[in-house]
Amino acid sequence: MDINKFKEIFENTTTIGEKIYIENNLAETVKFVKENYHFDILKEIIAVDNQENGIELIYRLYSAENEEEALLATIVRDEVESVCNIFDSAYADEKEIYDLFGVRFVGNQELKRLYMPEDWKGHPLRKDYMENDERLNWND
Amino acid sequence: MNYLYFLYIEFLAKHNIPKIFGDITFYVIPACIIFVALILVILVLVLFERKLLGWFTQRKGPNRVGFWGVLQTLADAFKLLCKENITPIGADRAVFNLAPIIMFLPVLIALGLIPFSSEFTFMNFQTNVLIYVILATFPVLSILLAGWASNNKYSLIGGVRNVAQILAYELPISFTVLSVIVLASSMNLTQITLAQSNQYGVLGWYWFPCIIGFGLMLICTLAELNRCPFDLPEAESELIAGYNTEYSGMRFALFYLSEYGMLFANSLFISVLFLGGYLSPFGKYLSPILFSGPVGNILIYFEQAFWLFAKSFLIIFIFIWVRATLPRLASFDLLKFSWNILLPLSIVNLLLMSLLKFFVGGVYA
Amino acid sequence: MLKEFYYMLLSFLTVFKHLFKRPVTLEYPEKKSEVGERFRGKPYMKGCIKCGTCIKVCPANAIKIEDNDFIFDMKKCIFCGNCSFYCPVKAIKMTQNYELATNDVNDLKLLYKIEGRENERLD
Amino acid sequence: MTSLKLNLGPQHPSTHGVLRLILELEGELITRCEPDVGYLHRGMEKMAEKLSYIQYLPLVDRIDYLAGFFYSELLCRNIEKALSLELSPRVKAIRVMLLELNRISSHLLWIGAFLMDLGAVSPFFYAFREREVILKYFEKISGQRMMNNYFVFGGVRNDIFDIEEIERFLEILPHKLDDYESIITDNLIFKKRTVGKGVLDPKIALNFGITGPNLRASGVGYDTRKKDSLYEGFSFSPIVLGNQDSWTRYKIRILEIHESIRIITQAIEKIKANPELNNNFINPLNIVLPEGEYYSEIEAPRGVASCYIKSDGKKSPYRLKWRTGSYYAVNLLRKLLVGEYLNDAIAIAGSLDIILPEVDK
Repeated sequence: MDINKFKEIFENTTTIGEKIYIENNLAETVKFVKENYHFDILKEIIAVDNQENGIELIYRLYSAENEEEALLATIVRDEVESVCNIFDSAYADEKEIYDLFGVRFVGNQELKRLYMPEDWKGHPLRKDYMENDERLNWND
Repeated sequence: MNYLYFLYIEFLAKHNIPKIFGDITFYVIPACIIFVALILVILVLVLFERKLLGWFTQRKGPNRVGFWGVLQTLADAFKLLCKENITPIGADRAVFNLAPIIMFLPVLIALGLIPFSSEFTFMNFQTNVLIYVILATFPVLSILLAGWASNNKYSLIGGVRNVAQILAYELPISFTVLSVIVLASSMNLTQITLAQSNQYGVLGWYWFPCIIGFGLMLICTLAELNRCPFDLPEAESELIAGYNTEYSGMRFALFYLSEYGMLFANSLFISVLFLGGYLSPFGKYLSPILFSGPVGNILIYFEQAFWLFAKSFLIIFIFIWVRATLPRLASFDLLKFSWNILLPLSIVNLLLMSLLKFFVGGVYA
Repeated sequence: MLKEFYYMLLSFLTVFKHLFKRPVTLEYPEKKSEVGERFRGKPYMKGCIKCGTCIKVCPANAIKIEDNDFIFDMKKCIFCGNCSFYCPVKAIKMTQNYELATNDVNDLKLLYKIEGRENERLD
Repeated sequence: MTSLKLNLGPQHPSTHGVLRLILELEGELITRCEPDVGYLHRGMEKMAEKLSYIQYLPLVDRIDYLAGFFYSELLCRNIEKALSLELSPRVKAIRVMLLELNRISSHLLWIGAFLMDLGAVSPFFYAFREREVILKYFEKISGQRMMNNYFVFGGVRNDIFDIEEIERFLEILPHKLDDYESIITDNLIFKKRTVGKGVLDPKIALNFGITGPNLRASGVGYDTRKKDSLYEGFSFSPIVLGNQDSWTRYKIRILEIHESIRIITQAIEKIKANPELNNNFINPLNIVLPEGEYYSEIEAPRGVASCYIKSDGKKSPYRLKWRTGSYYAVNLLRKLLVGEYLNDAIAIAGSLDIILPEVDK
């Protein structure tokens, strides 16, 4: 999927390497991309916690027909609109990211913790989680 | 039976015990014999099934306890005896304890009906085929009670499924049994066995003329016993153990024993109806030839019993073989299979047998 | 309809065929299944130079070196073989012994003496 | 009709691990199914942030203990791509052979478990008899049956030997597969239980992120082995069957085993072609990936598996994420089981080949 074809479609996108950053209206972009460029599989939503500048969500889309892959990324503070009505696989991903990172997905009704028990305090995969627990620092 | 009865009364008279006492106690002895025989056979049967299933899947089967795994079932029974009888909270206590007992009773009575040899039948009145068919449906009641009483969703589903299944499979059984009664023109099991001893030998038994009935009977008995292709009520992979999920200790042992007891009783019933009961496949009995004189004709009774047991173990082998091969039927296909295929087939079979009886009656009289 | 009966009969005969094959199972305590010589069982140490590579490489942090005592903590070890593979002098060897069940807990602390080249520095 | 809330699992014989399905039943009809996972969550991704790469490698086999080779290959491929380590042709051939052997053993176990769900007792033991040969071979080569820790960054631990045993096994396997097929494939009861049950429309499958044999059984020919650099020079054709029900999901796995046998025979020729094994190992103590993000992808037996590493130049990764096949298959159960009956539901869930360690990571 060459980048510039995306570019003139979305005006405020900046690209770093392969990823295409999208500031807002993520859901329409994903819906738009899914219908027009038959990206019909959302392989995974990767969440990375870069402490100060928020949590980065990478949406890996793949089209089975023309075997292409597109990476859409957004920087998120703690709330983003959900894509679960576009891709049903996002239900599981969004629950996991909510559970491990605390990002709330607006529009996903069944948003609750996937792995941790309901009353678990804190979000384990964030960088500022239990930093002081020396039990976890094994190797140094 | 009456020959033994006079022998017994005469023996009591010698020790001048009043005759009335003899009458009462006479029927206790065979009851005890049957009970002990049943327990022994069940022990052998459970081991027989586990060993065979092992061999079918290239495994050794139980071989730790006893020389060749022989005492395995005894060890299991003893273990179950020592286990604690847990009653779940909220279970309907009375019904919970009643269910296994109801399940075990019909097995004992059913064995009393079967003619083990020409002389030895415990209850030999004229319509014991009918009694047997009624007894065979007792476990449904106990399974439903067990399913309801153990306050567990899985057993409830198991119990309810069993009712639907037995309902669907009792009708073909009664029609097939009817067709055998028509052929043998009598409701008494001993008469049926004797009716099958004609000059054709093995082909004269009712499995050959009534081949459809024989197949139907095998399939429906599998369903009635909740065995392999029809084991919906206690499907391990769905309902864990179905109706006997909450049972442990001696109550579970009762369920387990009565399941194998019914298996043995039903296979005896089929071998009487279709494989000529205690008749020997070679036309005449071997023991008078081997042991001449009085010993010979005592041994005849044991040889007759031996032939009956051999045939029933052949049928049990077929049941275990089916269990090793076939997957389970879904609940819908199970009911459709019975109502759409088995029931009409059994009615057609009844028609055929009555026509056969009417036109070719002489041959099979 | 006939094809169904044929396939049903075929599946019965295939299962029946297995009735006469020798069982493949093995009675464990009497006959043990022999393991290859690369099998990673209980670790054994001889000739350590206290370089500490194994401590850095072990995922479960199961190795401790107090002065002259080389301790495997069997409660943590996952038998991955990293230590024996990356030890520069091949001091750690994984034996073929896989029956490690004990009912006394201090068997699980394997202690090996470090002798011979102990003057090298533990970097 | 009062609806009965039934807990299927977590201790349940047919959920292959600790999956809990909260079902709402009306009679035996399922009206709502909500999977509840997390009973086997070991925090693979959190552990990665604390351990160095060489320490994390042995843990990676535990992500899917039936296909351990695939996940150690994923991690090795990511590191080799980052540090641009070249693999010798013999190492590539060894890796392809062991990956395909692992796929066969995983499919064999699935066939046994699926038949056990449906109630047939004997195919389970026959499938395990074959699988035992493969596991014995893994043990001889790598030292452990399942947690083999055999692939290392830049090559394999030590050389492979005794390939004749595998060749003998590959001759026997097709006959044994015909044995299973004669017991199962056209069996009337098996067909009644699986044909037309659990129909997975390609659109729904793609929407739910289903990949691997389940997707190929619904007619979409997506097989990452075609674009995989490891599988260059191997001629194979991904199997795509069209009619979307459990029976095709069973049939496609049997055909995939035959396909894997062909790939392994080619791999054995390649192994024999170049005898010397030159791994280029690196010092394991300070493996540091240059800053940036690295993806790697592989066709695991249960779907596409991929590993994403974001490194910030330290000894352990800044963020490591796994994508596994069964994770999305469990999510699919929410839609697939609605409107089915209880004993069909177990058969359909079994046909998707869900393994819980993959789901819980």
